[in-house]
Amino acid sequence: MDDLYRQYILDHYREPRNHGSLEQPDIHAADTNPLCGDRIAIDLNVRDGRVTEVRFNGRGCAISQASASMLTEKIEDATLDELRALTPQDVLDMLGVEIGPARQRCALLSLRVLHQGIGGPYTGRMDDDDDLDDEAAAQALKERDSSGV
Amino acid sequence: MDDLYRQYILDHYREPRNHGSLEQPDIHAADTNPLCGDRIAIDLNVRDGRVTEVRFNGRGCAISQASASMLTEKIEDATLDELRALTPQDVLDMLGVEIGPARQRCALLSLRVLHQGIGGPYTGRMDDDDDLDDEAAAQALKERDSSGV
Amino acid sequence: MKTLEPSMLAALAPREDFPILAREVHGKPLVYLDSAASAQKPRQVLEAMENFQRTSYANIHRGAYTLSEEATAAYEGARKKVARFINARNVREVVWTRNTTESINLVANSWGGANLKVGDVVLLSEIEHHSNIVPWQLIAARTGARLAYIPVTDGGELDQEAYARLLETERPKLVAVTQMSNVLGTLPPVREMIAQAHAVGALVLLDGAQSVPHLPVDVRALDCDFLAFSGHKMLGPSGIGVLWARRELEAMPPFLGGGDMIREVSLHSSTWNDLPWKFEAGTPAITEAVGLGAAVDYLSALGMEQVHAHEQALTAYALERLAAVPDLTVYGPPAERRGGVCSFTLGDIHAHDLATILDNAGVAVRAGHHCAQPLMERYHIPATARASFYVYTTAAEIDALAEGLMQAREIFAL
Amino acid sequence: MKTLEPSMLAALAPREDFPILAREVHGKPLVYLDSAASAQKPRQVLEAMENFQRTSYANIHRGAYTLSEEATAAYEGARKKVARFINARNVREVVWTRNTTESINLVANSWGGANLKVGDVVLLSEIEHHSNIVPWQLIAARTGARLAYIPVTDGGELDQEAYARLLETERPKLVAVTQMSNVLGTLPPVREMIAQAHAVGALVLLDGAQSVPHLPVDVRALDCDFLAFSGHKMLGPSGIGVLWARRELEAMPPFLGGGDMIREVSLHSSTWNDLPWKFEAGTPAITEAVGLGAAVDYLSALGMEQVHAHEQALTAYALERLAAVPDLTVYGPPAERRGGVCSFTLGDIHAHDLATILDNAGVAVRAGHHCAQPLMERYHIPATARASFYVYTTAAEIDALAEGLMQAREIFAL
Ligand SMILES: Cc1ncc(COP(=O)(O)O)c(C=O)c1O
Ligand SMILES: Cc1ncc(COP(=O)(O)O)c(C=O)c1O
Repeated sequence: MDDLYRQYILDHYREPRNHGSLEQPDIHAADTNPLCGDRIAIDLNVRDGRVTEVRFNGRGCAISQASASMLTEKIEDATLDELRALTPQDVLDMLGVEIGPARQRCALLSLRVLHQGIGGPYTGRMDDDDDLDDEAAAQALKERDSSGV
Repeated sequence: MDDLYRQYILDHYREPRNHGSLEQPDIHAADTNPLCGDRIAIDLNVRDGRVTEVRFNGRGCAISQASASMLTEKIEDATLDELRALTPQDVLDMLGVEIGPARQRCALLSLRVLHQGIGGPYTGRMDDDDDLDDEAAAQALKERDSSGV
Repeated sequence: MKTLEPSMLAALAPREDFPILAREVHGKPLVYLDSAASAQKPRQVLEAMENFQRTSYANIHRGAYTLSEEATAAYEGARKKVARFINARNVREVVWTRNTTESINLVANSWGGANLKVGDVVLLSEIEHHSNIVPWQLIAARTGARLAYIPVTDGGELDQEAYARLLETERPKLVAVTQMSNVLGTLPPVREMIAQAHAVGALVLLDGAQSVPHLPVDVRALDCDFLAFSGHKMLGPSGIGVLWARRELEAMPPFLGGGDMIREVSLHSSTWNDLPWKFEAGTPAITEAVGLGAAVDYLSALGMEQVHAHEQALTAYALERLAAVPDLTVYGPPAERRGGVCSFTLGDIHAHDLATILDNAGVAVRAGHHCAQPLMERYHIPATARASFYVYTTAAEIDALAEGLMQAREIFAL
Repeated sequence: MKTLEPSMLAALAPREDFPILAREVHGKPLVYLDSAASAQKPRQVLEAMENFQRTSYANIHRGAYTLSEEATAAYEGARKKVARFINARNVREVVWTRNTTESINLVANSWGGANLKVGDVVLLSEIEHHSNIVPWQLIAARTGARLAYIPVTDGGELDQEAYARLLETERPKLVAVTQMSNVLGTLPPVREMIAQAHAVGALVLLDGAQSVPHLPVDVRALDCDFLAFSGHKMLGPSGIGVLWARRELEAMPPFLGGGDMIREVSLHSSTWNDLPWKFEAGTPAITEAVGLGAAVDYLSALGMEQVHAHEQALTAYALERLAAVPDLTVYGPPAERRGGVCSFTLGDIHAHDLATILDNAGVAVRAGHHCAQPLMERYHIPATARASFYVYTTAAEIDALAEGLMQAREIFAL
């Protein structure tokens, strides 16, 4: 338990960084996790392909809100290309706690919203997680790697 | 087996009595057994509340067709009141062979059609077999009877 | 609020009947407090299905061989059990569906599609489950009908004055309300509400998803027109539900088309089978119907009055225990006017976090909007945690819940 | 027609896996020849469901506790198994339904309701099951669309010249055909038919109720747009079916409304969940999905090529044996172009009487119109008896059928 609800998670939950919204954001995106109703909205200002300002708003559990708060800290000053390169695993690593399958969608909602806003690959919709070819390919790759070929 | 397919059943099946239709029948009724597609049509001429002529037409198994044939023989000359008083059990008794639950609807199709035509009680539709009150009442009656009160 | 009698502390049903209750979660004994979402199944139900599939399984109705006769008898026999359970007049008033949701969609599409015209009103309430809202939104969009809602009071009850007014001003064609709220436990006075609706010529559909599993429900005494419920919430299997309807079914056009619901099919037109099969297209959930029949036997043996009394006692006890947890808010009416459901929030801890922490203590509660987003909006809360009780629930399990909540307070430093 | 190899005389699957096959009927060993109506279930499937319900059952998706996570993983894991089984591109192309019938109704209502206009044509065939006729009649009545039919030849095959002409003259929006006839065993050349339909801009729905259980079916190789099938015909439980769709699902409006299929609900409007859940309203057939996953594992282990080869060998043998029964007529194409189904009539003995006599010998065959009345009309027969084969069928069982038929001849003094 302490594992999941570490001090810094609760801290981000209760005192979220970059909380709020921008007056006239260059980019605005929002989405809901249909399974639990968690909601995140992200505003970005961007200059020369680089984030100059970021704010988020939302409601939901400690995991989803802390994840959003930490993500906004992480992406301050990043380029859009860097943001597009962010993977779900990066976000889970950033959180630094063990997250069970039922709560992963909470943890990844902020990335999903971010990528929806900037046209990144992780929209959390069809084809993202559930492509059987990708999986077959990944599996083949893994087998090749582990067989030492 | 011989039990079900006695000689006279096959005989009625292959040489149905009163087969055909009437020119301008006083009463015409037809129905299908939705479970198996068996079909019976019955024509009656009636004078003074009494059957003067009867014909049937149909297609289906030996049981349904023999039952119709035997029923038309049985009702020649009967009054409509007598026909309305006919019960499913009467028809099963008339057939004189043991009929399992799956084939009872075949055996009773002709009675159902007859009663539809003359406004008899056995239409084989809702309320006929499946009234829970009737059943409860019948059960209560039976219990009273058998308790010797 | 009366205190729990010691004799009520135990489960109503033998817990050994429920194999899953023997399992552990995170090294703790499972405390299953999510029966309102779906109930666990007694071995009597599992064995009935298992035996059926090992000895008598076949497709129904259309087979003139022994297995199919046996399967048909078991399937139709289960229908009769369910009909008796709700005191239907006639077996053929019971239509098998997948669940409450499909039952309501059936009425919305078939009855609604045939009877709703532009401007007609369907009256729902603010405490409805999505399953009793969305089907009406969809058919309203198709027909031009309009939805109106009976408001819920701050105390979690349906505002009866507003209801009387709405009947007068809106003249609804149908009132569709729940007999028990899955979030608040509210038990609206449906008997009176039905009489009032009939007085203005409206039909009444009852969402019985929570009531039929937990209370004695008598469709004749209630005098409702439609009743929808699910097998999986009443100790039965998933995949089977019921629509009961008094008489309206006869005039209603078919919903799904296909095998078994027809009388005769030609290339360009068809006629329909008798009730209830007219509404059962294709191979139905045969084994599941048999399982639901066994569940009804099990509940009947316990006695639905006893089931209700057991849950009310547990609920009274739970409300007492929860009242002792600081920062905790329970939503809904007092124990004597609610079923065995407690929704609550604890300080600023989100319901999902609560559920995760409780799970770690072996305690399974649901967290979220409980498919009742409009109700959540009404109370300005994003989500609640919900504990719900059934025949196998004990007071000791409610103690485990209360202890888990105290732990959550510690973890979140409340 | 090649003769049966001795090695093919045995069942493909271990008969001990199927508990029901050990039973007797009228004192004779059960000979179950009605798998096309519904298949018997191996203990692997029964045990998967039983174990699931004894250890991990809970409602899915909405629970943040261990049981619900496990149940969700099992339920969604089964979806992935099914997706692989038909070589779907993406798991989310697989929607759970109750059965083939509901799958087709879903397409008719959702896709049809949104896309069919007055005068549009849906092209079916004369060999379709009622489940692939009646839903189209119902939606045609609602939208003003029209139905046309590909004729069947006297030999039981779809007339391909007529099909090509109909595509030109009718310009259908959708072609909905079976991949295997449940009466004749016909295997239409669906791959070519799909390409031809696409060439004139029509989508294609395949009724896979008989094909998916018995042949290797690859939706990518076929390039169809929709595929409907049932769990209960492929060793799985009743109450679960599948609609697979390529891409069309994304643009299609919802079918049933309720819990789980929504994104957000307010009193007067709602938005929808992602695929496939947008089409799965209410608590689904959870345990049954798990059971179907186990059935797919079982079939995959046998190998679908082997299943098909086994049934073709049995069919060839059956046609040989039936040809030796005087006065017997078999309907449909030769063995090399049919699946494991033989429909026949015997002299003037009605099919129901045949079924009753065979039942007395322990042999279960179906009798009637097989939910294909238009096809019966086409051949001017009121009914046929039908024997159908599966992985547990043996040549010895076909011998029992042939012997039973000789007995029937005696009883009816043919
Ligand atoms: C070809 C065909 N289509 C559709 C169906 C309908 O399947 P279900 O009853 O499972 O919906 C069947 C089986 O009865 C069938 O054989
Ligand atoms: C009050 C109420 N109505 C409807 C439903 C829907 O039931 P199901 O998901 O079985 O269709 C539920 C349960 O989730 C409920 O609690």
